[in-house]
Amino acid sequence: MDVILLQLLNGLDKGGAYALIALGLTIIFGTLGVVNFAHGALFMLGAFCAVSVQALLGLEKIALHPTEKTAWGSPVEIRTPYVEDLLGDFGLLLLDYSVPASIIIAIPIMLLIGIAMERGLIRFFYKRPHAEQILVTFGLAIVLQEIVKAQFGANPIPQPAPDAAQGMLDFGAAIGFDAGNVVYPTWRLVYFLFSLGVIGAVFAFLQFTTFGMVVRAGMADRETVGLLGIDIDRRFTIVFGIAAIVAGLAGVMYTPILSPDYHMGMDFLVLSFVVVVVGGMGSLPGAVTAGFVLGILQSFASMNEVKDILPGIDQIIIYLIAVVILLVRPRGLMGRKGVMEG
Amino acid sequence: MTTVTESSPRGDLILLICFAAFVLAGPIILQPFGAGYPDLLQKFAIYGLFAMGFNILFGLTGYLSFGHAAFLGVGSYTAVWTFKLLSMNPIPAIILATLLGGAFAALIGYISLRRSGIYFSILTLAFAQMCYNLAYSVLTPITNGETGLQLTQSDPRVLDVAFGRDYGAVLPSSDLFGIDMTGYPGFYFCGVILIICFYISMRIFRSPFGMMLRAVKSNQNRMNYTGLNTRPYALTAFVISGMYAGLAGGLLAVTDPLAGAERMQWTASGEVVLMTILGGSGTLLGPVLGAGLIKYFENIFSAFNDQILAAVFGFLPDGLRDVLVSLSALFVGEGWHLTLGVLFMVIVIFLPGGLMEGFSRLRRLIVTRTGRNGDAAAPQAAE
Amino acid sequence: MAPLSATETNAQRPAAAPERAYFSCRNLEGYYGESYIVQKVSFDIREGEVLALLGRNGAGKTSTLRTIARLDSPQLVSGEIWLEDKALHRMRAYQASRFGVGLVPEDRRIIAGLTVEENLKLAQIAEPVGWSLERIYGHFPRLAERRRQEAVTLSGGEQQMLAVARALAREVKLLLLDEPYEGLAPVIVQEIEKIVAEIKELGITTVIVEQNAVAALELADRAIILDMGQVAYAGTAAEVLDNAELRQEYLAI
Amino acid sequence: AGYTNEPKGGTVTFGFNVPQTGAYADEGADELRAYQLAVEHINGEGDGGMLNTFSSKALQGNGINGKKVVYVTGDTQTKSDAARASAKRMIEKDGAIMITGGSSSGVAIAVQGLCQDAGVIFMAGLTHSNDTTGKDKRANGFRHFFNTEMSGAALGPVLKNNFGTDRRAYHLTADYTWGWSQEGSIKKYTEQLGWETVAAVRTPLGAGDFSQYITPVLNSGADVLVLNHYGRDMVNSLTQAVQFGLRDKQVNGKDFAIVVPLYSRLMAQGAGENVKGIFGSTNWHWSLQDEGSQAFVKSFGQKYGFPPSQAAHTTYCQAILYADACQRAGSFRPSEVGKALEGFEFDGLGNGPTEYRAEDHQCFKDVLVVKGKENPSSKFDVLEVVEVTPRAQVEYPASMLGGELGPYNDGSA
Amino acid sequence: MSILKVTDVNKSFAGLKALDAVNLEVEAGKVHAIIGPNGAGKSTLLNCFVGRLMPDTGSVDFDGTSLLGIKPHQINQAGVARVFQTPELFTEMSVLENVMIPAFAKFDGAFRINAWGSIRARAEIRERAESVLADIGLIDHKDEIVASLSRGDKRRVEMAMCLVQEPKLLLLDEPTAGMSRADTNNTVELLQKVGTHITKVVIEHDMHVVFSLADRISVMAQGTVIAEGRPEEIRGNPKVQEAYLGGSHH
Ligand SMILES: Nc1ncnc2c1ncn2[C@@H]1O[C@H](COP(=O)(O)OP(=O)(O)OP(=O)(O)O)[C@@H](O)[C@H]1O
Ligand SMILES: Nc1ncnc2c1ncn2[C@@H]1O[C@H](COP(=O)(O)OP(=O)(O)OP(=O)(O)O)[C@@H](O)[C@H]1O
Ligand SMILES: CC(C)C[C@H](N)C(=O)O
Ligand SMILES: [Mg+2]
Ligand SMILES: [Mg+2]
Repeated sequence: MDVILLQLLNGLDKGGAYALIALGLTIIFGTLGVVNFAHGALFMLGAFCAVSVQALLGLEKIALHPTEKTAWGSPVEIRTPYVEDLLGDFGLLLLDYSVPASIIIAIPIMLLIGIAMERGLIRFFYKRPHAEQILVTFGLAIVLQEIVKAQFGANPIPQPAPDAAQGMLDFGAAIGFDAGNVVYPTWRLVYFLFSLGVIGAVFAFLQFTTFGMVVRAGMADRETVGLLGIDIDRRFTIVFGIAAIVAGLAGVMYTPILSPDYHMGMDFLVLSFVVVVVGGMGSLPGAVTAGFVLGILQSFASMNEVKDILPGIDQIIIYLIAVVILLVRPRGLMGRKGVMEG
Repeated sequence: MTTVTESSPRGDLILLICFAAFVLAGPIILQPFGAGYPDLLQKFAIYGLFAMGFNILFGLTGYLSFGHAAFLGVGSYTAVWTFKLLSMNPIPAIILATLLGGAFAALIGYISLRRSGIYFSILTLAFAQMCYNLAYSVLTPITNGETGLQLTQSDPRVLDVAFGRDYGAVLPSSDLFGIDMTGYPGFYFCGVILIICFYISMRIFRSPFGMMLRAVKSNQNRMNYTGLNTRPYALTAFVISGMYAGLAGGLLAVTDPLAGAERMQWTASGEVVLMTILGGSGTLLGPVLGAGLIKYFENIFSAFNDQILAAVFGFLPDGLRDVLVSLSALFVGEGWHLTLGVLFMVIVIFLPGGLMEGFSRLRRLIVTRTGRNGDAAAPQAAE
Repeated sequence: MAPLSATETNAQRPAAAPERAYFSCRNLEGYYGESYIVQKVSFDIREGEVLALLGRNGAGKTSTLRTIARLDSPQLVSGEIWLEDKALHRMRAYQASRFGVGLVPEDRRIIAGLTVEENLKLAQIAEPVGWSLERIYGHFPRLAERRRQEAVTLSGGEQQMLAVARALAREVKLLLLDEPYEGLAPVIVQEIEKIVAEIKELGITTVIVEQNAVAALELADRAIILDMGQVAYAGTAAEVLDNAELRQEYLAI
Repeated sequence: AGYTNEPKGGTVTFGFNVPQTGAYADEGADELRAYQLAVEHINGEGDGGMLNTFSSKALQGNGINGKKVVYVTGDTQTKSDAARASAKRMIEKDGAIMITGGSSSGVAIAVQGLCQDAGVIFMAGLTHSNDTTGKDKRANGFRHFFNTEMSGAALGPVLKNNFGTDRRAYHLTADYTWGWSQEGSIKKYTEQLGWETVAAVRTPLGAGDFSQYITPVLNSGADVLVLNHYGRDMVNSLTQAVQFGLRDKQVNGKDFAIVVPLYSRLMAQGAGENVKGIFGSTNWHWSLQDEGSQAFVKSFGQKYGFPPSQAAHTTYCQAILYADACQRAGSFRPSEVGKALEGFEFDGLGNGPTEYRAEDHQCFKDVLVVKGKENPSSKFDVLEVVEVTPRAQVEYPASMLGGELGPYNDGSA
Repeated sequence: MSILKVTDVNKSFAGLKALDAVNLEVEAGKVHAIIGPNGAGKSTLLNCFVGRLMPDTGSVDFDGTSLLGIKPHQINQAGVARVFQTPELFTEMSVLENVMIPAFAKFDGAFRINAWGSIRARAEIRERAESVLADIGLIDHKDEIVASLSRGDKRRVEMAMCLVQEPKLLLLDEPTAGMSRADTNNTVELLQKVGTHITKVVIEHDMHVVFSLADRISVMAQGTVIAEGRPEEIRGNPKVQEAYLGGSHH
């Protein structure tokens, strides 16, 4: 029972990540009709916002040790972070909270990146075939990746969660189990709640505002929306910016779970496409549901009891579920008719 | 877009001859570009074949499969197993590889073609990823996992034994009745098959069947109300392209008898998509060119290093040279992916129809422009 | 038949006279890619006038209207469009719409995924808005009944009503109607004719493209006949109705 | 008769085939740095590095057999196919006489097979699986790196000293050749100590989030977690295991322990704080105090500004050893070079007296057992050496791992 | 003898009754027009004949066999062709190809792997397509891409695609909508020329067309057939006047 509950928590946590990453993708898919293979790169850029913030906060004053030498003969460096130097304990606290603090920086940066990307590239591709959208955004993803690699190297760069969120939380005790049996890392619970929050906010924005309606209309027929006096281009740009922010935030908050490296976007790319499509093209609730469904099933499929019966099932479960769902439900869980079916 | 009126049998014959001549003279033509060595030539031919087959599905019917690497992988495994069990002769290997590639395609296509658009793409992707993951782990007894399936001296090779062929103490390599399939002979073997397949592909493009495939891409609804059953057309195209992929996989094993699981990974499927679009999907030659370009970058650009760059810029004064070397180093060697990414973007932005579009623009520039509207709107030939 | 140069829409309006027509097109040249479709089209309309734009299939009527509405294709390569002394040719479609150009497109362009009411509301997001929803529903009771239906599932005629209604939901100075009667039952045609007549009453300057030339001409003050992308004739509506030769040549009526 | 790519002019070409893209790109970059350094030293430039400490004095700093060394590079992408294509290019187009590099056993085995067929020498780079010089060994291939068998043999006693003999171990294993090899060796040696193996779970390569594999450990009754992961998988699984509180947990009245049998300093950097106090083995570390290691660290550090990784050390040694063998053989012919390397005993390249065993072309030398450092003094200082396990303790009979070297292949001109 | 017999067909969309107990008999060789106000259910009814929609209840028999539950392509192979209200075409292909494809469907059946043959070798098909295009006045445009045609011409292409198949039953949903008067007249002439071996069902709002072509007329309103008869009868029917024709028409 505890094991199942723990796996459920794992599934929700994973699902939160999948849903969050897929959400941005499906916004771009569903509203702009663009197959954005650079979405993983946006996720990765978000994560590197956290890396950069940490690096900036961690900028060190370097003094050379008067006597000690390194193994290769140069003097040993004594490093103290400037923030500590300038702000004392508060500086250290800031350093400790660098991951959540990066959110503040990541939002404007990702918005800018999103806008630049849409204005500079994507908008020329609204009417082009999906295959060409794939090619150009894939090219862009590679370019972004290589730039990050040139700057930060290929090795993962650890991003610890704040001390306060580093321990385990006795989740079981909170819901009436014996203490100590269902404990779960605090940061992962934070991540889960965070994903719910972002998902809710995005929903409210697109579903219950006129802005959302305009965007949906613009997606169906840009030209006519323009005839009605609406500057649809500007709104699309904003939508793209929002999607970039969502992807970026998913990346920022994920860094304590997965040390970021330049390639992490590609690893999530295929998965997020599967999630979006299983959820159904053009459906935000679909993508979110699919994210959680796949996350939970993946967790359960990895249990030893299951693997003993079906060896290797944990490696293919996501794809297997995708096939089954798409065969049973032609447009995924909640897909709209006609969106990217042609 | 090909139209009935534009493809004359004579034009086709000339195209075929030119293509064959280019392929066969490949080692000489590509020498100055540093691409005239056997392994890369083989890769050009094999991946060209792969992309050409993919194009029969994607270019004609518009179905974007993201799982074609699975058939390539199946072809490779089949070929290596044929070497191990039957004979080192490439003929049975490639025949079986083609057939098995086709059989897998029939199975996966039958299911995936129930959906269209992106749903279809994801279904094919899912199948291919399952193949890849299983090949990497659970199916290790058949695939030898990450290391890849290799030949061993103790393989049975029953046909070879029956015909009294003995490879002694060394590991055999595949040979066509005594001609070793590595090096240039291996390339010519692949090249001849490429030419044959080009001819087949050309026939398909010009056939009523090919026209039906283009109709599938254009408007399936209309086809149905016109009395045509679209599903079997799409499935046949899928199987044919699966057979091309299987054959390509088989040839990879012929020229280098090792089958690794990563050739089934989604990135490999993505690569053939990129090759096809880069060259110009729906055109006869485009995919072959696209394949060549990507393989060229992968093999040649990744090999540049500071030493070579310094030599290239050697004539310049020191300071300038260092700047240029470190600048261009970003794009070659370990940075070759960057160049590839930039290339993808540049081509698709400026040449929406791929390389072939570039060529036809050039041709249009050269051939004097006649008439204003009528001619410009007229369809372009597929080549 | 009147030669092209003899039209009253000539470009050599005395420079001394500052008075410019309410709406005027000067030498419009429009291209679809490389095909030259709108070939130096010029005409003027006075405020409150109704102009019938006639011609065979493929003559370039739709293309002309689209050019005026500033849609991206056909591309306006040269020429000027003036409405109330504002240079429309420098605007994009949404700016032209805000300035008061309303196009009812020929294939109606009802927006998928939105209900009837949302289609109307969409038109009222950008200022300045025109008729209120109540007024629209008053005129089109059928739309009122189906306000929550997904608009693309309306029948052809219902869609046409919605398209006209949607244009009226915005404040229009220049209304461009592209075959508003197409595919409509005679009763509905009469209904829409009534609406168009009302629009005329309201003094909204209108360009109407219609295959049913007689219907259009009965309503219009003046008429222009396009042929092969060029203005082949311009005159009053009555002149066209009276000129049998002209009607035979270009309109087959 | 001639042999493949027999050098005719004044130069001889080495092929450095390293991962330049993908997860191991940083390791690849470090390998390449070391290779370049080695070439300089062989050609007589720079401070000579370990050439000065190397027990064989055949190399004169004037190239090899009077020929200057030049090199070509290529990207393995850590994929067998790409690595073979790259190696083939070096052989067929660039005329490389020797191929070296890489950072994965799968790739090493694939390229080794290729070199055997083509008739050039392969000096394996980073490859740790037993198979490279076991089941899949080839005459033309030599390995300087250690293997999982040696890791197990070296770790066993240390684990016993630190954790006792009554332990219950839970393995998470990367689901491919190297992972299985590693799991097998650790199981073998820990079970010899009396440990019990609770479970050995295979995880897909590149799983990213390992939480679903880690939670079952929590209530399994195990008190040791063995992570048979490398590279990014190691960074992630270790980070996450620590996140799940495994490092601070008490089970069966004992402190829970995590073991990472194969460490790399570059990877340990990626795991940050999480490596603290965690045991593992490594081939070489820059803090070693022997003369050879120090000379190398100095030479490398002065050129690049930071200390070399074990990847750099391994590849540097392999380039030097190959060059030395050619010089001693007075030829580049693979069979003669191979003969010179077979059973070659030397010292001065770090890790003490070393032998290239003739039977399987595996190198035998001291193995380091390391531990994540509690108080690192710099970002390179993440591991501390807790024990240098003498070579004798990690040696095993060549026949144990099976395989067949076969004859040398010199190829043809 | 009736070639098409529709009995008691009902169809609702989410509560809206689009077809309400529709009965219809079309006699072989005749032109049967269906008229009625917008939204009456004319197109919906046609959709039930070609397998695009499945009626909730009722039966549709063509030539003695039921059309319900079989696939669109099978219905077409049985001899039913249709012109849509908004043209459905192979827009990226040339006019000639658009017309050749249905001809192939007629000659080669619903599916055939003729991948080795050449289109060129099938002269009979090409000639037939060209002769239909000549009849319809599009022969000069045969190599143009359909997408670049004007709307009226697109309709004519679709008509040619149906005629080339020489179907037993031809269903036309507003074939002249958007056509100029001249083209409308041509189309009427063409349909008159086609002859009685093709039975036609025409939906039209253009009364000129209806009265010059139809042998019989059914009038629909609100999902039911409110009147049926010969053109003269319909013209005089007050119910029809009120529901459809209105006070006057052009
Ligand atoms: N998108 C397009 N691309 C290329 N050519 C086009 C396009 N749209 C229209 N044309 C061409 O432009 C010409 C004028 O077309 P337009 O639609 O303006 O005519 P129209 O007078 O409105 O005809 P209709 O009465 O059939 O609606 C036609 O020859 C048509 O083929
Ligand atoms: N898929 C659908 N979902 C909901 N309602 C529909 C659907 N299809 C048609 N309708 C409704 O059914 C009614 C009949 O539509 P239909 O298209 O058959 O009319 P019609 O007689 O062809 O009209 P027109 O002459 O304007 O084309 C209309 O009210 C329409 O709104
Ligand atoms: C890089 C190596 C030391 C470890 C690697 N995973 C292998 O397969 O051998
Ligand atoms: Mg028009
Ligand atoms: Mg209708």
